[in-house]
Amino acid sequence: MSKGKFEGYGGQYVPEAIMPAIDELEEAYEEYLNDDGFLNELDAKLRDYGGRPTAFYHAPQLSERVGTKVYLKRDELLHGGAHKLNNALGQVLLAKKMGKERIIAETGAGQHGTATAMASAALNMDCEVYMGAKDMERQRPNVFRMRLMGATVTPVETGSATLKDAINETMRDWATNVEDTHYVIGSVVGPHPFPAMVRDFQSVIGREIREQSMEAEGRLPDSIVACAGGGSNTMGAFYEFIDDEEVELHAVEAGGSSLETDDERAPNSASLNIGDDGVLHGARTKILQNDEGQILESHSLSAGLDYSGVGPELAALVDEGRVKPATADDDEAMNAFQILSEDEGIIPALEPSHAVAHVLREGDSLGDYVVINLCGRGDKDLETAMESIGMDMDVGFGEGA
Amino acid sequence: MSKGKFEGYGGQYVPEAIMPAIDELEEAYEEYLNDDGFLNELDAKLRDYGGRPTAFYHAPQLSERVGTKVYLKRDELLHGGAHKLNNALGQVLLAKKMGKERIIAETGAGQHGTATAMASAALNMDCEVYMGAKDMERQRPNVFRMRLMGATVTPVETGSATLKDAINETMRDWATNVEDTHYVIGSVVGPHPFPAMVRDFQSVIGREIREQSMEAEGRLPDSIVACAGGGSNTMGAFYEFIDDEEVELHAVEAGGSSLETDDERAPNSASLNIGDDGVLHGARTKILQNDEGQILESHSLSAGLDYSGVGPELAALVDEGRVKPATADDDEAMNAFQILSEDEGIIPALEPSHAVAHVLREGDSLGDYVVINLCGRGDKDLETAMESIGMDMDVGFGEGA
Amino acid sequence: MLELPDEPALIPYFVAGYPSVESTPDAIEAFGEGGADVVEVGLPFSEPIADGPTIQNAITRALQNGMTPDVYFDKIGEADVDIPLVCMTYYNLIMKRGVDKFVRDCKSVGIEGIIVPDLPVDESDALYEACEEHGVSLVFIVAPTTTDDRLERIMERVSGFVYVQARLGTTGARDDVSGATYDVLRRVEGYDVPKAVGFGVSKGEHAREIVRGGADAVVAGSVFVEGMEDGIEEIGQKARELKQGALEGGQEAPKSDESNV
Amino acid sequence: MLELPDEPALIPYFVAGYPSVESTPDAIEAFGEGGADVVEVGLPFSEPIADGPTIQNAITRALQNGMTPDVYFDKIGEADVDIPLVCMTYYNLIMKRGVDKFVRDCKSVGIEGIIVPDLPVDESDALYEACEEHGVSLVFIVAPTTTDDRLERIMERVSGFVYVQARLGTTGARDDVSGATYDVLRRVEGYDVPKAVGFGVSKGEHAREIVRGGADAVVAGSVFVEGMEDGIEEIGQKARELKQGALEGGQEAPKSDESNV
Ligand SMILES: Cc1ncc(COP(=O)(O)O)c(C=O)c1O
Ligand SMILES: Cc1ncc(COP(=O)(O)O)c(C=O)c1O
Repeated sequence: MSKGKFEGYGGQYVPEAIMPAIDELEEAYEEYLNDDGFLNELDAKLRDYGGRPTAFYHAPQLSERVGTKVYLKRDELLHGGAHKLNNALGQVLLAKKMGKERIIAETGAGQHGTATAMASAALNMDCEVYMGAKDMERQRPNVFRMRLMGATVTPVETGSATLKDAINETMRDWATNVEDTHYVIGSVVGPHPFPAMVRDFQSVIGREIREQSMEAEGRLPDSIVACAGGGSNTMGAFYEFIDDEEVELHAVEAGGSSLETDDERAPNSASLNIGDDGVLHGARTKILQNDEGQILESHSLSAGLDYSGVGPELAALVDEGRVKPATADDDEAMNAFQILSEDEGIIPALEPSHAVAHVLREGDSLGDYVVINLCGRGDKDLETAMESIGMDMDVGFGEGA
Repeated sequence: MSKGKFEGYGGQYVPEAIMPAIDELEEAYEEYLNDDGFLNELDAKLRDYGGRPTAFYHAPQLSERVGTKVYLKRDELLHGGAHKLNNALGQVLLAKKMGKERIIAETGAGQHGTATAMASAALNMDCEVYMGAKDMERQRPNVFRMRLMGATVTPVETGSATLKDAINETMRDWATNVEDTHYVIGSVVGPHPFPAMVRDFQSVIGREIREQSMEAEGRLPDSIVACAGGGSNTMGAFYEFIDDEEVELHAVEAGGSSLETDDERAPNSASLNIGDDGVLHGARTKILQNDEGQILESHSLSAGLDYSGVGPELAALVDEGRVKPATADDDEAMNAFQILSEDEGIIPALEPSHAVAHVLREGDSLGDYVVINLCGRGDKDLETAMESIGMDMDVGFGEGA
Repeated sequence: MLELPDEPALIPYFVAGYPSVESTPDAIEAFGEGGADVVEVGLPFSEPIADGPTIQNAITRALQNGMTPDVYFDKIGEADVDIPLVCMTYYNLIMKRGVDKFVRDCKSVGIEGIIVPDLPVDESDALYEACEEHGVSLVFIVAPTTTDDRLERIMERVSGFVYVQARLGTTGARDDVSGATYDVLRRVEGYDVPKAVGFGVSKGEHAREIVRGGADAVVAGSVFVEGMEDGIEEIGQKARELKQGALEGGQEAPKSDESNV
Repeated sequence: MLELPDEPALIPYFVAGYPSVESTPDAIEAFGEGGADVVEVGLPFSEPIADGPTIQNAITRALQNGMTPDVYFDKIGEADVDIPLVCMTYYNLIMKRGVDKFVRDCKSVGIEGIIVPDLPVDESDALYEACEEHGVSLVFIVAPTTTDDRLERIMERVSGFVYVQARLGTTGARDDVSGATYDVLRRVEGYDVPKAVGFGVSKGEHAREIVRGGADAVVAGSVFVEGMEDGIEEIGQKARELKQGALEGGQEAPKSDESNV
């Protein structure tokens, strides 16, 4: 009876109370994802509200630096500043069709919460976002954005008071209010049908890449490179190309400060690279855990990658060898952040900066023509960058450059 | 011999040293604005780099609130978060064609400086941005953004150390380095050919509105509403419709805290509404000045509207009655900022919040079908909004909503 | 395999390792002395998505205290009680240890049943087989939202007792008995397996109402975990109160033969 | 109309109202005593785009001191000098007062020339006409970048003297004489109007070089404005130094008839 498996990964490891809602969701998702009315409505929202299709940009300076032709898929231009809205719009619209009255979501840095608050406002649904109390302190502007858009942002004080705990708490809310509430999971994680559904909502990225690539270069890229936290931008960019064996798919995780873990924490978020088989947040997948099966606290400079699990389908694709896992560490990512800003006048989020770093490192071994999925903009990361880049850039403030 | 006049407004009131460069610029602009190669190159950059065309969104909740059909022209989705890039890309590309080696620009809040730094990075040109030292203090993230993108940001300590003084200083740099340097003016102000050229580069907004309007509604809107600081988004949205007399054009200025001025300061930026004929920054136009002709310091909650002059062509269009001038004060703008955020999940910049406020106030007297030019996003204004909206929204932080 | 007594049973729950690792066997014994018929011993997992704040906090503390699966089995082995024990934990700990080994380890320390709140019947093949093989009961939860066909499938696999979730939401002591409790009890009453009601039970009065409503046992957790800081005697007393309530409820209840029509 | 003397002339500039409103007529007189042939009196405008830091700051202070066009004409009227005065200001102040009235007011207080750094010849119709009508000279600036056809047009309208901008940039004291100075002087030497060189002149030595290079006069501003804080005597002395330099330059220069070939 077990459903939604990808080579053994995936499944539905959730409390019984939620199972019926998940079954209902699965039915609705299968119905609507084949329903032209729904798809047209979603496409129209993605276009008129979200700003799709997003641009496809040949980055001349970066290409010259890397020594190969590099294109950027510009999902950072999507409304809200990241690919997250693709999924949030899809799920909130689906929930509305299902007759749900209330939307809940977890958020770490606030990106998915913001996207969900946006989609909920646009579609006129009530929205509550759970966020670790510690994350709320660190991300006041995003908390404010969500509240401006009418969402209730509820602090989670348990555990480490960060993303993991916010997910747990949102699961609890869902288990309590499952009848009228839909939980918008923010990545290709969680119990089936979420990994497949979120992938489907995000796969508009890859479909656009195909079309734009054929138009711009008359062929498919040699490599597509995307960062992987939960893996939604990754699967969104890759899914369309799974059967095009000639297109290499590189998933770049956060190497953090080191790939060495101890018994309680991983100073990285590299579950595809160093995680092993386990069950987290409703799905079997590769996770960062200790020998006993306790989940390790992950770490990354980039809040959006800072997660101990990864999408089950991505885990399967890595095992199959179809997707190549890689990491970029904090320093490489920060360096790539600066390089792309200076070379092209595009300040990337720290998450896709990991993908950029991978391309800077691997160069033309990725082929003659590489696409980076630039899934978010860096405005949210300016504080972090100011602290990290520090005085060099800062010294001039107020006294000329 | 006087050139670039709009019913007497406009002209070229600049030091002799600059005149030859201006003549050269005018020639180049006239040549390239009729050059398909240039236009195609610019169009490609606007599309692939900037993200044009921007979306055209029927805002359902706002429409219901206003009682008339309201569409938003989504230039806030443009790369950089405001319409400013349309102009910066155009001018930097033109300068490059002209063989200039160096780009300079003034900036107030940092929006135009950021757009110019972006365009310069994208087109691989050196860039120096002058910014009032006081503005630099207030806008650290934008200063950092510009520096990240490789621009030199130079503080201006003279006068009030704000936008006006930055413009003066940039003019001085230009007068000194005019031979290899192009000054990218950020709005439809300054000496001819800037007002016409910036208008032309921005008028892609109106062309898209026409096309999208015909597609969405099969007709032109009854009114187009845009905020006016210098007036570049305004002219960009309006220009295409000047001859369509049935389309009302509303330019909404910052009413600030009051429309009453004294001898030294205007607590508003309403030059179209209460300014009178004068010469400022190279052009004859409506300006905020005292009885002796000294320029008044303008004020607005929104840094981008905080300017004592306005584009000469807009001044002429107001005199002719083609464009209707209006104001929205600080409180109305902040209120509109919140309403649009909550209704649609779109956080506008404070500048176009003035346009939204006008529509909220005027309602269906604007007709059955209204387009607001949403020329910038509000991320840059979150601090200001947090301070202004204050405790109501803030009280929940860290303790639940 | 797990067997409940004939009289209305009390099944207290607590978190191994809280308030201390050493107190774990003592707590089991205290429950036994307080009249518990089965003790559910929680093996703490870092992501307790089905638990409310009280138990979450206890779990966090237990982990900080050094509670691990190895220590868990050791400490349970030290407890000197006759009543059967049940292990409650999340699936990742079972998977990581190896499903078969986990069940064997349970068996070896006197654990006769396992409850896994994040393992719905659909994903239970491996654990079900191991439990069958080693003679350990696999307890499933039935929720107010459980559909008829799911109920059917659950009932095919459940053994020891079926855990009737009294309300939507998470574990945690509540002030009343949810109306949903009786609905669920009615839906399971035709199945030939003991029914234990949990989620929110905190008073003798609750226990009485629940048993009167058709349950064979009550499960209470948060209320004991809350009392745990105050010392082991406290929980013995609370156990007596709940057991007493259950017994009273049993006397007032219609005979199960009658209700089984 | 403005006339320069036959000998090499000194034209100092200062900002009316700086360091104080009251010092304005005194400064004019001090310049006269120091050997100035013409005094350029700046009427401060809030946006001095053609001026460097020294003069900008003086302008800001003068405005704070309450200098206005009305006060300007009053104070200039109080000065007791025989030498001609020139008004230097930005166009908005002229426009706001009314071009004709502004020129009349100049004339009435002994101002015989007007320089407007943000008014290129192309925009000068109104002011040119008023100046012609009231017999006031309109001085234009010629820059190193000025093209031949622009030069032609400027020279058609210029009177009193042509202001030769010694270098690109803004006003401000500099340490040397720009090579551009001589290029521009050469280009204007064929025109029958006195040539005054300004922008950066700060020393007697500069004045000497410039006049030797063909100029009929030197204009110096920032160096005087800088000295102004130290008192009126200072500026008299600086004026004497510059005038002396100019005279020496005149003796060393090739005769203007010769250079006029
Ligand atoms: C810009 C950006 N990229 C990537 C991620 C990581 O999510 P995913 O791996 O699901 O794409 C996030 C998460 O917030 C994000 O904001
Ligand atoms: C978002 C936005 N809107 C409007 C303006 C005002 O400029 P303009 O009136 O030229 O459109 C600015 C200036 O920075 C801006 O950033």
